[in-house]
Amino acid sequence: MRYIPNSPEERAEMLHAVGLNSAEELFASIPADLLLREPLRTPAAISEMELLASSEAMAARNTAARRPSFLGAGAYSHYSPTIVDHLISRSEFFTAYTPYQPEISQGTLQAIFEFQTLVCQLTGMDVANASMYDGSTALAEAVLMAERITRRKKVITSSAVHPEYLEVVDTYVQHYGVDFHRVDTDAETGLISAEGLNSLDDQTAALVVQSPNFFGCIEDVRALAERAHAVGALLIVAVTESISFGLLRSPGACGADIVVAEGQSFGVPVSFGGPFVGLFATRDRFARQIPGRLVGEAVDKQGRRGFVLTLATREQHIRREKATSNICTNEGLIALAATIYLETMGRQGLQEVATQCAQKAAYCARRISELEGFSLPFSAPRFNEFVVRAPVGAKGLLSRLASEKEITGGLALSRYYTDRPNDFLVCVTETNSRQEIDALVEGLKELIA
Amino acid sequence: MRYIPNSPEERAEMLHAVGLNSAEELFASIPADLLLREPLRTPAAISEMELLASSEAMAARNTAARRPSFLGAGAYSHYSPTIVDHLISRSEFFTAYTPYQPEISQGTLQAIFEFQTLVCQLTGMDVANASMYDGSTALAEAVLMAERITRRKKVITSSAVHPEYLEVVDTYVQHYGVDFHRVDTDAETGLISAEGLNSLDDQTAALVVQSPNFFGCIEDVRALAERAHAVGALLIVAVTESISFGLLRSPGACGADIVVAEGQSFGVPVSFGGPFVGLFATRDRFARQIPGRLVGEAVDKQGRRGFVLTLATREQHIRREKATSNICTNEGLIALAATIYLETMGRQGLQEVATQCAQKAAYCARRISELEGFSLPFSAPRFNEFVVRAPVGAKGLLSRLASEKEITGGLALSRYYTDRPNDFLVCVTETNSRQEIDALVEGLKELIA
Amino acid sequence: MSQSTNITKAAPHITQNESLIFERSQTGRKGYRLPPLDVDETPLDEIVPAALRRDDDLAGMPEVSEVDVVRHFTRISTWNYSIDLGMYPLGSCTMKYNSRLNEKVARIPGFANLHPLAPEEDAQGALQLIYELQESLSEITGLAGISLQPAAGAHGEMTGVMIIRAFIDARDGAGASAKRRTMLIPDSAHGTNPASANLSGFTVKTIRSTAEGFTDLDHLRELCAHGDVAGLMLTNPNTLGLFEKNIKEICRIVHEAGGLVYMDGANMNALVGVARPGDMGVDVIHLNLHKTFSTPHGGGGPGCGPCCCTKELEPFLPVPRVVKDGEAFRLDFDRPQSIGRVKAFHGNFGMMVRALAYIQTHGNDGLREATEAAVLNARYVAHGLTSDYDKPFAADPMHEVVFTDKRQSRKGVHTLDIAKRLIDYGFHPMTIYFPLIVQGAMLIEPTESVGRQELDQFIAAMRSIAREAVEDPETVLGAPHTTRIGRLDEAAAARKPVLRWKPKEAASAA
Amino acid sequence: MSQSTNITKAAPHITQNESLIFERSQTGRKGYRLPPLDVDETPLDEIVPAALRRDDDLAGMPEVSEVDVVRHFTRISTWNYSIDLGMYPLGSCTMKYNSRLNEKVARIPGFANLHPLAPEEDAQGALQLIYELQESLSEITGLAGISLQPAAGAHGEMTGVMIIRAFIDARDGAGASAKRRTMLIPDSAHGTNPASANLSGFTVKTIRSTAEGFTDLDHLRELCAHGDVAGLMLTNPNTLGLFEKNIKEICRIVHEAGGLVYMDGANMNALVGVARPGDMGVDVIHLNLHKTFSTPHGGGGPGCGPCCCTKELEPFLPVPRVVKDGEAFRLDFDRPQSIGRVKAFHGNFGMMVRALAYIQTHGNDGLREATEAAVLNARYVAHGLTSDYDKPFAADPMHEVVFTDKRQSRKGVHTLDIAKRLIDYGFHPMTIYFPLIVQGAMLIEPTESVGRQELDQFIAAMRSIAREAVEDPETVLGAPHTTRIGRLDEAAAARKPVLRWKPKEAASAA
Ligand SMILES: Cc1ncc(COP(=O)(O)O)c(C=O)c1O
Ligand SMILES: Cc1ncc(COP(=O)(O)O)c(C=O)c1O
Repeated sequence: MRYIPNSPEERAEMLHAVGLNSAEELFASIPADLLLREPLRTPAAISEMELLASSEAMAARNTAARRPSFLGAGAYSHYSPTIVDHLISRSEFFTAYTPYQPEISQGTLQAIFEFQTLVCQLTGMDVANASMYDGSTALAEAVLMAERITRRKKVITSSAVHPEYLEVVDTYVQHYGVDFHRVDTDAETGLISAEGLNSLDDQTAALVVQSPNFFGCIEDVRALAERAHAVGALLIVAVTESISFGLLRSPGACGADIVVAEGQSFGVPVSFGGPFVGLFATRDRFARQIPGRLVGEAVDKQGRRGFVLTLATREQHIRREKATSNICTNEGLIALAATIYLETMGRQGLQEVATQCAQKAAYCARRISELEGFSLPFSAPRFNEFVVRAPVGAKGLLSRLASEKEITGGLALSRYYTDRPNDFLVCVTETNSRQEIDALVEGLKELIA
Repeated sequence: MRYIPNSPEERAEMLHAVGLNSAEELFASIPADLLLREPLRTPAAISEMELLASSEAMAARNTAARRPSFLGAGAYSHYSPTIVDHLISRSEFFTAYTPYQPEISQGTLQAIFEFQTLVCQLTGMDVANASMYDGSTALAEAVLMAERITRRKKVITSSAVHPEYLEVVDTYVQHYGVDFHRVDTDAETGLISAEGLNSLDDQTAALVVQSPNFFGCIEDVRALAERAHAVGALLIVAVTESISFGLLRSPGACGADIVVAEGQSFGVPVSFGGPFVGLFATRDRFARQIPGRLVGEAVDKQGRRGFVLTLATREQHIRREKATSNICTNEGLIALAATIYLETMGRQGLQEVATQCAQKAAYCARRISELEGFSLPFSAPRFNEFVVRAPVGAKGLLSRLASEKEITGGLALSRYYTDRPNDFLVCVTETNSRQEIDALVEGLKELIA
Repeated sequence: MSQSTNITKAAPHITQNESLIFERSQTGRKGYRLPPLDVDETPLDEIVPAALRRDDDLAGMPEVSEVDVVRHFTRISTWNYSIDLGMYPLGSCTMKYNSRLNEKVARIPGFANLHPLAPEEDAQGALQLIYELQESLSEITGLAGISLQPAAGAHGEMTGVMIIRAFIDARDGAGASAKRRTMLIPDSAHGTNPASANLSGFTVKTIRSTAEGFTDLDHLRELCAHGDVAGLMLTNPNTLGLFEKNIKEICRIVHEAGGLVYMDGANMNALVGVARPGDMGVDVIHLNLHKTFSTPHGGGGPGCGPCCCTKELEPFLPVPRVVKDGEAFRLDFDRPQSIGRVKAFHGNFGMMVRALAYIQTHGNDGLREATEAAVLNARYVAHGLTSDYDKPFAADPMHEVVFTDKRQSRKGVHTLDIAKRLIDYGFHPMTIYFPLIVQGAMLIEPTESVGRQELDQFIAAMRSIAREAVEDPETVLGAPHTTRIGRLDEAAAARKPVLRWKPKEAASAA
Repeated sequence: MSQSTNITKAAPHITQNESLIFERSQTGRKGYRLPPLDVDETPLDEIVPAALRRDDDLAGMPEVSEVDVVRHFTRISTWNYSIDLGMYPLGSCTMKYNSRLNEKVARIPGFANLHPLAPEEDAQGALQLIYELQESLSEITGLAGISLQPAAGAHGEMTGVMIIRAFIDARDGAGASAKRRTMLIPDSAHGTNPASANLSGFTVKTIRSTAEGFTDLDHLRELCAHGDVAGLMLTNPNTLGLFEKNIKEICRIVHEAGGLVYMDGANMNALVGVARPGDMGVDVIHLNLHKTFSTPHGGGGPGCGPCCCTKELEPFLPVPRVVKDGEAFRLDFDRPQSIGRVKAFHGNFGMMVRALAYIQTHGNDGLREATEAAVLNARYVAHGLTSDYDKPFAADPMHEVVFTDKRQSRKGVHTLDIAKRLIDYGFHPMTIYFPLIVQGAMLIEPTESVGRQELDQFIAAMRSIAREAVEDPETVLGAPHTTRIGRLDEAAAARKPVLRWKPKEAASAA
């Protein structure tokens, strides 16, 4: 095997050196009846050339990857500057372990410190961690953290949070005694319903909203924060489309207590759903309740600045079952990619890309809404996603659009909501050219005509 | 412009600092009538996204790049292990300059020293330089070097050397008073003709042969060396398909005095003809006549081993018009790629890839020779290229093969030899699967049927 | 970088002084360019009212050119140790070679640009890949049910432990697991095990290890006697690098007590192709694709922590499952007994691509060869160090070996010092102070990716440090001496944490 | 790496000790795997008789694993300085940022996998790219005829000078150039100029520079008086960084004498978008795409040295030319007056892809902006250093500036020492001892790719060295102190050159 340095001869010599005669003897401590007698029935070894050919062939069967696409709903196709992938491909970054030895890990540590700072700046919060697995698990951890902070058991969530995020929270809280309670979406605005908020009470640990929400509608986060705080609950805000931070008032500025987000939009490929990166930020006073790793500033004996993993007593390797979370491996390299993306785009770039997304989505929404038979059911302002109501079943319509027009037109909401057979969610980003948008509009028109 | 660090504001401040008011004033030393008054009529700036899209579109028009191909003739499609491109993409290598400051260039220098060693090992010679532009210019430099060494003006060359190499030599020697004389190829064997060799005399500086020659035939280099040496001439051997070093007796072992080769086969993409890398090796006694850069071992005050550019007095920056060559920039990074390729393949790998090429070519040649109407005009042993004689014009046949069967079947020799309308040169490498070879054979058969 | 005295006037190399990007930022610098907006512009107020828009102009976000970014990250990258620079003998972490080929495969546009919500018929390649990886992992572990959804080892643990709960409820009736709440975990276990058990609502009870380094069977029997045991979480080979030779007996005891056995598969690099958890009686395990299957650790992640379980437990795996349906592959959401979803979408797909590439390039013989080489390398290091370091357990180690600082500490030189001193010799330290039950533990896992020459260099370095500890302890105590910065004051950093950069004024105001 | 005294016992970092691959090699190690041979095997003797086959089994070629190769090159790479690590102020070399985007574009399979002998109709994209680059370079230089065939600057020079010969023969009759054999070259010129002239059969005569750093017009007139002048090879801005303000007069003089003017375009980074050689009266130039147009220098190459000439000289350019024919692009071989071919195939196409990407991402305004920034940076450095270093020429420099060691050498500190000491401050030294006419020359070209902070650091470092030269010359004379190895004994290396590795026995036998 070409990845194993020692040749068979060298290995024989080494066996000899440790007093063994054969490789089998290395496994003498394993009871004989547990030793495999047959080779594994996994595939035989293939060469680089063959692997590339077979992988290309497999990838070619992912026809959706080749088509213009208007899919969003938690995974967004944004342009990633070439230097992002180039820099994360430096082996000093991607073949390093978690920075437990700060003297020889300052590259990783400083990058995480910058990541934490950027997350704070974007979310408007005081402190951010070194990353969570993704947005959905970050949300689950936020709910658990709210329970720890408030010692209350009821959590109210907008039902317009990403349905898969809600499922993940359901899983995480199932043995935690948390009552995770969904409230309705206003059928007209697409925002969390006013009545739903009435269930906020002094047993409520947290109110959870997503903004822009799953339907693309921008919640009035400031008002929701006030409502939550009025009963002593925390406001948790989830963001799936982090490019929106470039345009929308930050949750922190609106009064959120915990902000979680999916950072995939920051230069990370959609890659069939992962690896992505969860952002997690909160207020200073909750810093010691935060899950996951934190990097902090430190000095050496000569007063030189460096960075270290800190507040480790929150974590499982020290606190074990009393840790704030079980997370260990996080999404370091993806957080690095997001950091490089954000620093490359910079202050102006993030604003420009956010504005382009909003503009293009507005154009697309207007064009579709002008089509005979199509409507936009929700009235609230939106960022770059919006729900379209088709005159026919959305699933069939989109599948014809794919096969006949070679366009992935969006997500049929029936995947998650059986009561929305004709609705689909359209996402537009800076990578969708006007030509693509016009083709989508024309395609819908022709298929319905 | 995003590659220019200083912002317009910073530049204004710097202008001020040096006592200027505007960028125009920077060019005050240029006579006013020479200053451009209009912007250049080159294209306006485009973004990364646009550049990638337009480049992909342009590349897509290179339809030949997508088809199975049997083109060789000086540029060979071999498999390059992934690590080759990954390692040369380390910016420490590709964004470094020529290693004039050895203390901070040891990476490049040590790699070149390894390259020189590998070239010596492959060619069977004593000393090799740090690279030439490509095989063709290396041959031209070899001819000039032979003239310098022997002070004779006549150079005899096999006409079965790559025609473009011969053209390049013609260009280089045109003002050097060298009589560059082509001798025939034996119509039956495909090797340099015995009569041609009779023109060797005591005015002859060198005999030039390529082996395997342009028609794929392996010359009897040892016998040719004897013939050349008998009249006091040097034998210059050119190799265009360097993978052949893995199987064939080295020119050095056969008595060659100067060996030049095209190193592109060693993991370098064909890239429409460049950048490639010229290998140049000779005997110890000619070391000070070698063109181009040389790296040698050295020690510092504490006796630590390092490497430096050496014997620089041969070179233009010291010797100016008396230099052994005008070459300055060479093909450093491509030499590095070849070095990584050779070290990855190693002793066994190079042998195996060479053997596979020879085996596959033998199979292909046999299959084609069995086709009605097709023949192989030359009888000499071959490595991985061979001439096929078709029953019809080769150019038309190959162009039909391309358009109807999506195969690039080889090179119509009419491109270089008007007297060979029906001949084409086929090259087979380890990257051509049996399936591709069979498709080629079937395609030829069907087109002729 | 330490400098000899005659050059203290030299400003250290600029590459050693790279500041935070925020300190490099200059108003007006730009590192990006977008295509011009190509649609008719709508007044921004009509899209998003001003009250919902940012009003801080993203102040504080950096403004730098592309060159600044490239130099910034290239420079700071040189402050990292990495596998490509040398041996990385972190015990329990399996820092093996990360193939460049696998990186290339994961970046094939048909994989990288595939949206997770693409219709199944348009994502057949990805579903097939997941399915094939499931099949291979099933064969490797001897366990029938595989879910690739968990994002890391701890996530896989949580998944597995929740499956145990769900199974107990299904077996013994709803709510049964609320009574069977004890999860047994050896004192040598990794911290994620108790944390994951806790997250799933279990109460952790700790099992002692014997003086020989194995699970204490008597203690296990004792703890199993109360009828409240839901399961056992065991690492095998355990974190001392020893194969739990009584594994079958252990499983029998737990099963008889009505519990299930969870195996932490972080140490599978000792077993692949040699022995299978499924054959040992284990019910559910997780794998770390970012250890055993060489997906790069990335300075902390991402990972992928497949949960693998017996046929019996399969109905409880997270939804959706990827199944084969004739010639096609599809997502199966219809799993009523499932514990639910543990992550949005399908898990860390990019890691799956790499792991399958690992399995395919190794082949079945290569997988075993890697295991043999990994165990041999550990054995070789164990052999090389016993003369100088205390080896607390006599048994032959598998893929990793634990030593202690017992001998050196007599001179005041402790594990931390030895580790830091190893840096001066050019090596990344081993895992230190883990497992917690071994005082001054040094857990060494060379992996198969190290050649004999480098193992010999490592052994020589360790022996040299042992000599230094006697002859010149100060040098060891002050190590590392050859790095850009020395040991950092971690206590002070935790006391008054500075977790983000702030502009000068803001920072001093705070 | 220098180490403070208390740690001399530490073996230097293994990454600092990486040996030659041949010394790492171990029989039986393998770094490759090929697919199995899939055709019926022919007995090898039938393919190639044993007498023509190697009989040395490639002895001595390395045998290593993939991991060995990766670690080997990763480690030795860290011994290099590079643009991505910082400012690289080599005068005459234009070490500007090498865009990653351009690297990516050059690797698009449709470019990288295109065979140079592919039929024209199947290579339209590549031909179009060449054509578009020709057009852009023609606009930038103001010269009508462009050949991209030359592989580097010197190759372009040879091409251009041969064109001059061919033109003279065409103008004055065959053999005329054999009489007009004088090529005038300033004493400040780069060594490739005389070497290229010699290669083309010319006799070089050297023109003096004036004390102000310009071509001496009187001397030029004098040398032009003999009727044997074929041409002049002039660099502009010249190698002192000064624009030859009399360029039009110079061209007039040479033209009147029957000669042609060749301009070495290595310094075009001072002119792009600002002034054009074609407008100055120049007949033929070369460009260095690996300088002005940012294709990476690669540690020595590859380059691309387009030859650009007036309409009048166009018929003499190398064959084949890439021309546009209606909507299609084709190769034109039918150029009877051509000097011939200077390289197989079409030149360094991969570099052309990058250069066109450079032109397109900059746009016409960006090209000028880069020139302005490059000249401004040089001016800023010139301004910052005049107080401490001797600036031999009063005129304002363009994109590079020359200083000397005149003041420092009084204390025995010379240019070489200053350069080596700069390394300790983290910078790559400037070009030294070139141009040859300036004693102790230090030629500094920051390029546009450096920000003000780093320029300030550079100026501070240079000033600090100037102080050290007075206060502590020993420190400067012994520099560098912070590198893996110190100054090497180059004289000894040249006296008894060791140009390749040999096995121990062979080496000692030799
Ligand atoms: C024994 C053991 N178990 C579990 C884990 C947790 O795995 P992960 O970091 O992937 O969550 C680790 C990894 O550090 C480990 O070593
Ligand atoms: C002024 C000048 N002319 C010519 C050259 C030669 O160019 P190349 O190295 O590309 O052959 C150089 C490059 O070093 C140069 O600086």
